Amino acid sequence: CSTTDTFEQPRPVPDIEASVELEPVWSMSVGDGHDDEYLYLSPLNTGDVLYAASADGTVYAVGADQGKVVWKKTLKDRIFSGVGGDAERLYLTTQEADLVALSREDGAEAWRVELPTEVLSAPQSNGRMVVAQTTDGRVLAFDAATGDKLWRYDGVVPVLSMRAAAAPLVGGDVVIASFSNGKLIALSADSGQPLWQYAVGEPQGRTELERLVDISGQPIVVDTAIMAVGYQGKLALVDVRTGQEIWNRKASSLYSPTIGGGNIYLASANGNVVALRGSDRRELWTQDRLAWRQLTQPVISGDYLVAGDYEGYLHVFSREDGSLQGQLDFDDDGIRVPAQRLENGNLLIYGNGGRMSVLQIQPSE
Amino acid sequence: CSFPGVYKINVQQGNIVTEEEISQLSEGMPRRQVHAVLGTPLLLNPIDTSREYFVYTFQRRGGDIRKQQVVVYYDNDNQLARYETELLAETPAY
Amino acid sequence: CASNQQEEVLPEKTYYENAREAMNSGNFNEAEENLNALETYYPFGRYAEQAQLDLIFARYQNLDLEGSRAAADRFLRLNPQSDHADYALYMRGLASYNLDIGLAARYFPVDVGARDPGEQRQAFRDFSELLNRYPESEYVADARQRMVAIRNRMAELEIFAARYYVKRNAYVAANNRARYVVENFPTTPSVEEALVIMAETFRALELPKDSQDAVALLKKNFPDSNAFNQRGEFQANLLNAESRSLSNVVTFGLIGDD
Amino acid sequence: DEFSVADIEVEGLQRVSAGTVFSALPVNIGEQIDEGDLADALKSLFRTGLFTDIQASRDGNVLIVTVRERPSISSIDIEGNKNIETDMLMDALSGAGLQEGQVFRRATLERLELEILRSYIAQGRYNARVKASAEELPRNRVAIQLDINEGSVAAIQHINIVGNRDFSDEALLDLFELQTSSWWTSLTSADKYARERLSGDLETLRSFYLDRGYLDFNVDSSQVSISPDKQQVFISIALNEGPQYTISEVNLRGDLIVGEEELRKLIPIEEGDVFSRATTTAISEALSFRLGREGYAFANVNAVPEPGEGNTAAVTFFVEPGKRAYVRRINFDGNVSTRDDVLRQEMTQMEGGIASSDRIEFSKTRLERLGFFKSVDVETVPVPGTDDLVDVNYSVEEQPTGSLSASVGFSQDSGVILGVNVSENNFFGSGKRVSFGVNVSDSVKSANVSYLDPYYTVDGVSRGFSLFARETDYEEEDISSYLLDEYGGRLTFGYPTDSVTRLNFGVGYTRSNIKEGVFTSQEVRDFILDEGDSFDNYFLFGSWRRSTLNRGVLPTDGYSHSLNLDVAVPGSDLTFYKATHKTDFYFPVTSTGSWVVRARTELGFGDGYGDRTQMPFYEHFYAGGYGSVRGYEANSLGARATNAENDFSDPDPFGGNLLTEGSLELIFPVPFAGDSRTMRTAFFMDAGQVFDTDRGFDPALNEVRLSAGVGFQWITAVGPLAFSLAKPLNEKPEDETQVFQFSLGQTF
Amino acid sequence: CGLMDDRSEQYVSAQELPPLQLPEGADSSRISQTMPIRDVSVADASKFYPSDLPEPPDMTSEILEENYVVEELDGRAWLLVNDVPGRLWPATNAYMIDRGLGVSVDDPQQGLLQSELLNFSKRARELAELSDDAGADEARLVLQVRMIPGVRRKTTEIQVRRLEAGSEAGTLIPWSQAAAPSDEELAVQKRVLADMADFLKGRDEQKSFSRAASGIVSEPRVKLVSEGEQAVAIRMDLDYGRSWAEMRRALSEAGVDVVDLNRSDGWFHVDFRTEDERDSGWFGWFGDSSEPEHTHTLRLDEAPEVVVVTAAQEANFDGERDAADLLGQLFEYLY
Repeated sequence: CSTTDTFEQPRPVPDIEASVELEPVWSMSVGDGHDDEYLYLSPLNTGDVLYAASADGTVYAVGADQGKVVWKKTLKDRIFSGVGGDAERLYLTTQEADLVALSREDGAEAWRVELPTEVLSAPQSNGRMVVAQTTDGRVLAFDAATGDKLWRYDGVVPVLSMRAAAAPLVGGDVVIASFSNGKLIALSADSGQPLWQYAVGEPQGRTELERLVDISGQPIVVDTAIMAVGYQGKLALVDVRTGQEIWNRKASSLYSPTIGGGNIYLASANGNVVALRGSDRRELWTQDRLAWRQLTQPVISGDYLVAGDYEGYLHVFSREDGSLQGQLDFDDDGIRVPAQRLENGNLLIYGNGGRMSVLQIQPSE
Repeated sequence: CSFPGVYKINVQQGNIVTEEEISQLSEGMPRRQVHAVLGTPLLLNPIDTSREYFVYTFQRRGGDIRKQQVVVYYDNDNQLARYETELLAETPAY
Repeated sequence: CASNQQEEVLPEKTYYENAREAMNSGNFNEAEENLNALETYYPFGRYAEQAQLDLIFARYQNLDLEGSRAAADRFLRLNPQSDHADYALYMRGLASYNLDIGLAARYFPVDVGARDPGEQRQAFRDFSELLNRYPESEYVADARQRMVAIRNRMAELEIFAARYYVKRNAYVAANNRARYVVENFPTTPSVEEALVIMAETFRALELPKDSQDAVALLKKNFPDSNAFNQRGEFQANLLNAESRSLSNVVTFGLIGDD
Repeated sequence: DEFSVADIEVEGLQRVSAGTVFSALPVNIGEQIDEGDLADALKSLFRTGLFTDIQASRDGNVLIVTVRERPSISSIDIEGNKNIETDMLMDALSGAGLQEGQVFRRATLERLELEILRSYIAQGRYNARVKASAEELPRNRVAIQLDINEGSVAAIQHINIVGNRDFSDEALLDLFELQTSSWWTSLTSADKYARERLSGDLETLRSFYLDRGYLDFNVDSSQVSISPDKQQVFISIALNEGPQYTISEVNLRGDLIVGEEELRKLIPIEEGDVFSRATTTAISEALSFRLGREGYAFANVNAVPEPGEGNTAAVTFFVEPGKRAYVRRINFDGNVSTRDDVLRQEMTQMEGGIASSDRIEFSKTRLERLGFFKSVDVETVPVPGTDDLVDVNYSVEEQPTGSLSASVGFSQDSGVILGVNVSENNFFGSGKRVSFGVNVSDSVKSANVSYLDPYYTVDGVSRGFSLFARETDYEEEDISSYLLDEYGGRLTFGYPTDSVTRLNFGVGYTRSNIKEGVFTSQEVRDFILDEGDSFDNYFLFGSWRRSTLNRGVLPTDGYSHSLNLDVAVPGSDLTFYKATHKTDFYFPVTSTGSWVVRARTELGFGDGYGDRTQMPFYEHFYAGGYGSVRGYEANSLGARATNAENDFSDPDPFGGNLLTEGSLELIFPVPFAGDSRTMRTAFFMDAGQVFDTDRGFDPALNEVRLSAGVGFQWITAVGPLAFSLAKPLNEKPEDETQVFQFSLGQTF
Repeated sequence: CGLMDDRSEQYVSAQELPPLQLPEGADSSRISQTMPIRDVSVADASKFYPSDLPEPPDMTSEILEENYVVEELDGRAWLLVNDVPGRLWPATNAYMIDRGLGVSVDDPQQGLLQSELLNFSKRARELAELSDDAGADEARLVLQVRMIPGVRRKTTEIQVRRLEAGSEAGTLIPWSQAAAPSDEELAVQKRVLADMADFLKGRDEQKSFSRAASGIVSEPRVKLVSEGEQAVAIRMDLDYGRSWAEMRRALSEAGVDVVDLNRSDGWFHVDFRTEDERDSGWFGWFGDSSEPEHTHTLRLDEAPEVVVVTAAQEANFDGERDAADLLGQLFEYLY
């Protein structure tokens, strides 16, 4: 008889003998976190101060090392995107599609401007201008100080896209926008004119589902190139000036890759964590005991990797062979925001239910 | 009050043709154009297509029937030869 | 999962003989079951064509006219060159012919003529296909006679409406209905009454020439119609304005007419 | 190398006949052929499409053609489909030529897999899987197997509307058919995303704004995204309201036929009103309908807003009357058992005359009022080849009126009712309505014959008579115990005084006699002492009835209002009169007529005159029970009769000469997709009482009994079935109440 | 009674009038037939089915018990095959090659096949049952196969014989009716035919057809002769023995009881009553089933090259079925 469950059935959490533990340095709860909304409210790490927001509109500024609250501000509207920022201000978008700039000192609202449609990814700023990318493929740039509209680029998006979006890379003179039609497009920072475009994924297959090729992880900068990965597409390294492909390898992931120690670590869409050798992209190991558990971007901490999953577990992998070394049931609402490495090597984790803590990997006694 | 009579509906039959439309008829007009002016004739003789009747009758509440008649005669190559009219003052539709 | 229990499959010939026996003894349900079994297990066996043909008959006898028609369609599709296609076509027409006549209408004196012919139009089409493709078939005579009956019924329906419009004093409507019969069903018995109605309505509309034309047509084709009196003059008076006054009705026609 | 063909042999045939192959091969015996001719021959044979591959070989001078027939389909079976029924899939299969016995082509199979997949995607089943496989069978046959895994439907997690200033998200989301998931959506599956439903909702959104003057409204984008686990769907809609326009001026252009002043009456909007597309469309329809009455059935009116400055817009109605239209023929279909003239005599639109949309529509209502048809649809179709003739086609769906019905009824008050009633509305094909019936139950034994010619004249003057004999044992109906035998006859006439009102009158004679039962109540015995026990009464009766109900059975709109008076004229043994007044109003709440408020009232009064001071007790009115005040036992209301001396049971009901009764009903859509044309469910509030001024039981408001509850009615083939659950509200101790009541075979 | 008659039979009395005649000068352009009914010259116009439904035609008579039967009559044997010669020609060719007989020459129009010399192939010798110790002067033998259309439609009769090949095997020796085979020869022929039947049965699945052989279908060997619409006789282009045998088979298959027969005088007395006539009212099922009654007589008259079969109804029998019906019914099972 035909089963009606979906083909992508997540595996149960495997039990392991942990060789390491994740010790919390400090913890706090940021309002009620995502408040059951399917959002990616990634906090902003500026080194000594962390800025985190919750869906019901509260924004916190906390000290990175002890978690001491510097200031707390509650906006009157619901927050829809993660927190972007630059030296002066923080930038985030609301459910009614307003782009709001807050001062980093005290969270006072600097300016606010209306966007055409909702923005899921955190607005990015290079200090002079701030760029927001809407879910229906429009890239808008505003003056960071005043919020005046600079330019706008309308991209093409397919009828059905993934509920995930890559924040634009805002450089000095170029903005890299990654779209849900699988294309990376470089726009001139001054005019917003497209400079070059590179297709990370080509839609094929018969149904709209098979044709999904979103790039939903922000590309990472590697010297003068950028590495991007698309869903049901490729992992590619592209020259940032010309858009020429340096190399590519078949892959499918909703989160950006992580590079470290000459290797590339990727959490694939099917839940496998893969390690590739940077030089020739040969596969070093694959960890497949967490199939279809929607793992977030793996983050390097020492000779371990850490990633969260949809049920709110944190998993510690050995960078050597990918074996599962540690596990922590962190937040019952799940983890959707990727972990972030602080300057002191600790890990910042923000669970869907609003629990935010900084953790350290300790060998278990 | 007087005993109310049996309610009978008005019965209208045939084409409504006005003076102004008849004035547009001219000799030699082909049959199709006559129909364009007066409308399609509702009364025909199955075995004599040389004539067409644009008859109009109106019976108010089951009373006697008032009749108006326009007869159009055609020659053998279907062109209007002559027509006769017998018109009523006004021709209500219902 | 749904594992259909394996009923044991009989040889082809046994199914066919059971079906035949059941049909001869009038048990058409059993016949149908056996024929269906034959179809499923031996779709291309030697008895396949014969089974499909018998199925048409069995279902008809089971009063499942819709099913019989479907079986006929299926036979014609699967055996286009069969030399018994005429039987399938004839049965298809027969099923449509009797589809609407409910049981009551067959026995109770319900005037079938005055109703929507419904599926009989389809029956007419089936029978004419039979006549065109298999003129020598033995069913052609019966099919043709039924076509004549259907056509006559269509003409009767027109006359029925014409009679109503005469009563309603809508003489143009009555005339058109009558003319429709003369023009479209010239060889049906209803033409006689149609001509009488046309003559009378033309007279009521004061168009003597056309009334005479209709009478002439009647004289030529129905010389002894009872619309003529002994001296052969046309004297039907269909349009005696039936009095519709209230007083007349109440007093059963004694007191006059307002 | 050339060779002359001595014989042609065909190998590998199964179902295709040899004749077909030989006729398709342009090669004859004795002919010289070479490679070229051979290739063409094979090509033409291939074009027949009957074979998958064809080879030719030579054996001496014999040309041997080996063919492999395309397999034929022997069986098709489908598994795993729940949301699309198997026979819909089978139709799609046969549409694409994949059917038992047909030739099988692999290409059509793949195309079909895609077709079925797409219809699942349209239902929002994004991860559905369809696998079609063809399994080879001996004798070149193929069995087709279609495995479907419908997968689960992505549920809508969140609909985000951006850019709406003047209306809140909640207000707009209420308009949507699609809803976000919640506990009740699992019932209605409104949270299941489907593309058509989204475009339907966007269309509703557009007309919502256009109907409120937002002429420049536009949906900038509607983006749909799905969660990685493919379980949840997110919809984000960006809209741009634009300004709200008000009307600057209204003008009429074109040939107005009936003059501007007449048409202006039909235009309710004027300068300053907020522009609304719905209103302007309605006005255009009203205008063209008005022209339709003048015979311009092809009239066409459209409203064009021209935005001016200051957010105002001028509205211009362009009127094109087109040609005067005439009706050529009126056709009926679906009336397989109802006679043609029973329908035609209801027509107020004539053939061979001006087509009037008014009359065509009114004739449809008159057909519905007959109560013979479940549904009546009308369609005006232009006659090809002419530009001013139309045919009007009425298609009806007949309702079982039971021309021959042996009904087994049961109602609580009179037990099992066995009845054989034959009513044929065109007896012996004559169009007359004749019925005769025999009904036997514990309390009533009756036989009746009635003859009515509804259309004695073409205008509907009716004439008829009826004879009846009835023996009622009121003890059984737990009314005071006596037996009443009555027989008699009536002569009736009637005629319409206008299109909705009828006047009926007639004369009648009834002979009735009373027999005492076991414990006959005091009042009955007194009456018999005063008046004797058998009477000859001559009646004169008249009734006035007006009805604009839109359907003969289970109406949803309009009202019916009737007043009738029965008088036993001087010369009868008992001179008395009896008058009843009934009203029945239906107010549709929703335009579709699914929610309707109904108000029903009934008043009755009877009294003696001349040398009689009161009406005979056996003609009393009764109240209570199904069809009157539900929740109370039948006929149990009102002052009771006083018991005979040795009768210690509780006194019997005795009715009265003054009846006041009424009920208020809220009719709601039949749950579980019942067919609203033959079923009806309603909450009701009944009120009523029967008083008896002759016995000093004068009308008093606090005596009126109330009840409330829910009722269900269903017109079945056997006859109307009805039941009600009622809760008496202010019953008195001596009242006999009954929560559940039902009846089969009586309409109420 | 009249009131309750089954109204669905009224169509029988539906009238069709002659075309409308118009007075001269009248314009007939508007008169047409919207529902034209084709005129059909019908063999027997009276055949209506007002109340009883026509039974479906019975094709089973064409489905023989066995598709391959070796039959013998008057010293001759043949293999009766339930298929058309066009299909059997290639199959028989294949048989001869398969059995090592080979085909030296053939004539598809005549349906004649002649094998290679039998003497030199061991398998051919076995099949044709040539004795092993034959000396050098053994006669040169070939095997001939002849295919003619069977008596029944869509059937074929295959005959075989061994004969002296004379000088070369290459020339086709015409098939003449010269001598009836000796018993021993007949036995060999029957064995070869049985062997051929098995081989043909094996190839039932895939059919191959020869165009030339399809032409073999000559005139049917049994014809129904009728004057006007009535059947009067059946002509059988068969010898008397074969006709007599075929008539016996047809009578038994048609289920007609033979009361008495005489081969030399050439007649059959048969009982050709209908079902209900046969059980003579309700008394019938009391006694034993009624004795077969001699109602009709069939006569076979031998004329040169043909046998004519006529039928006559007994004087004292006034049942429903007449001689013509008998001939028609028998023909159904003959051809």
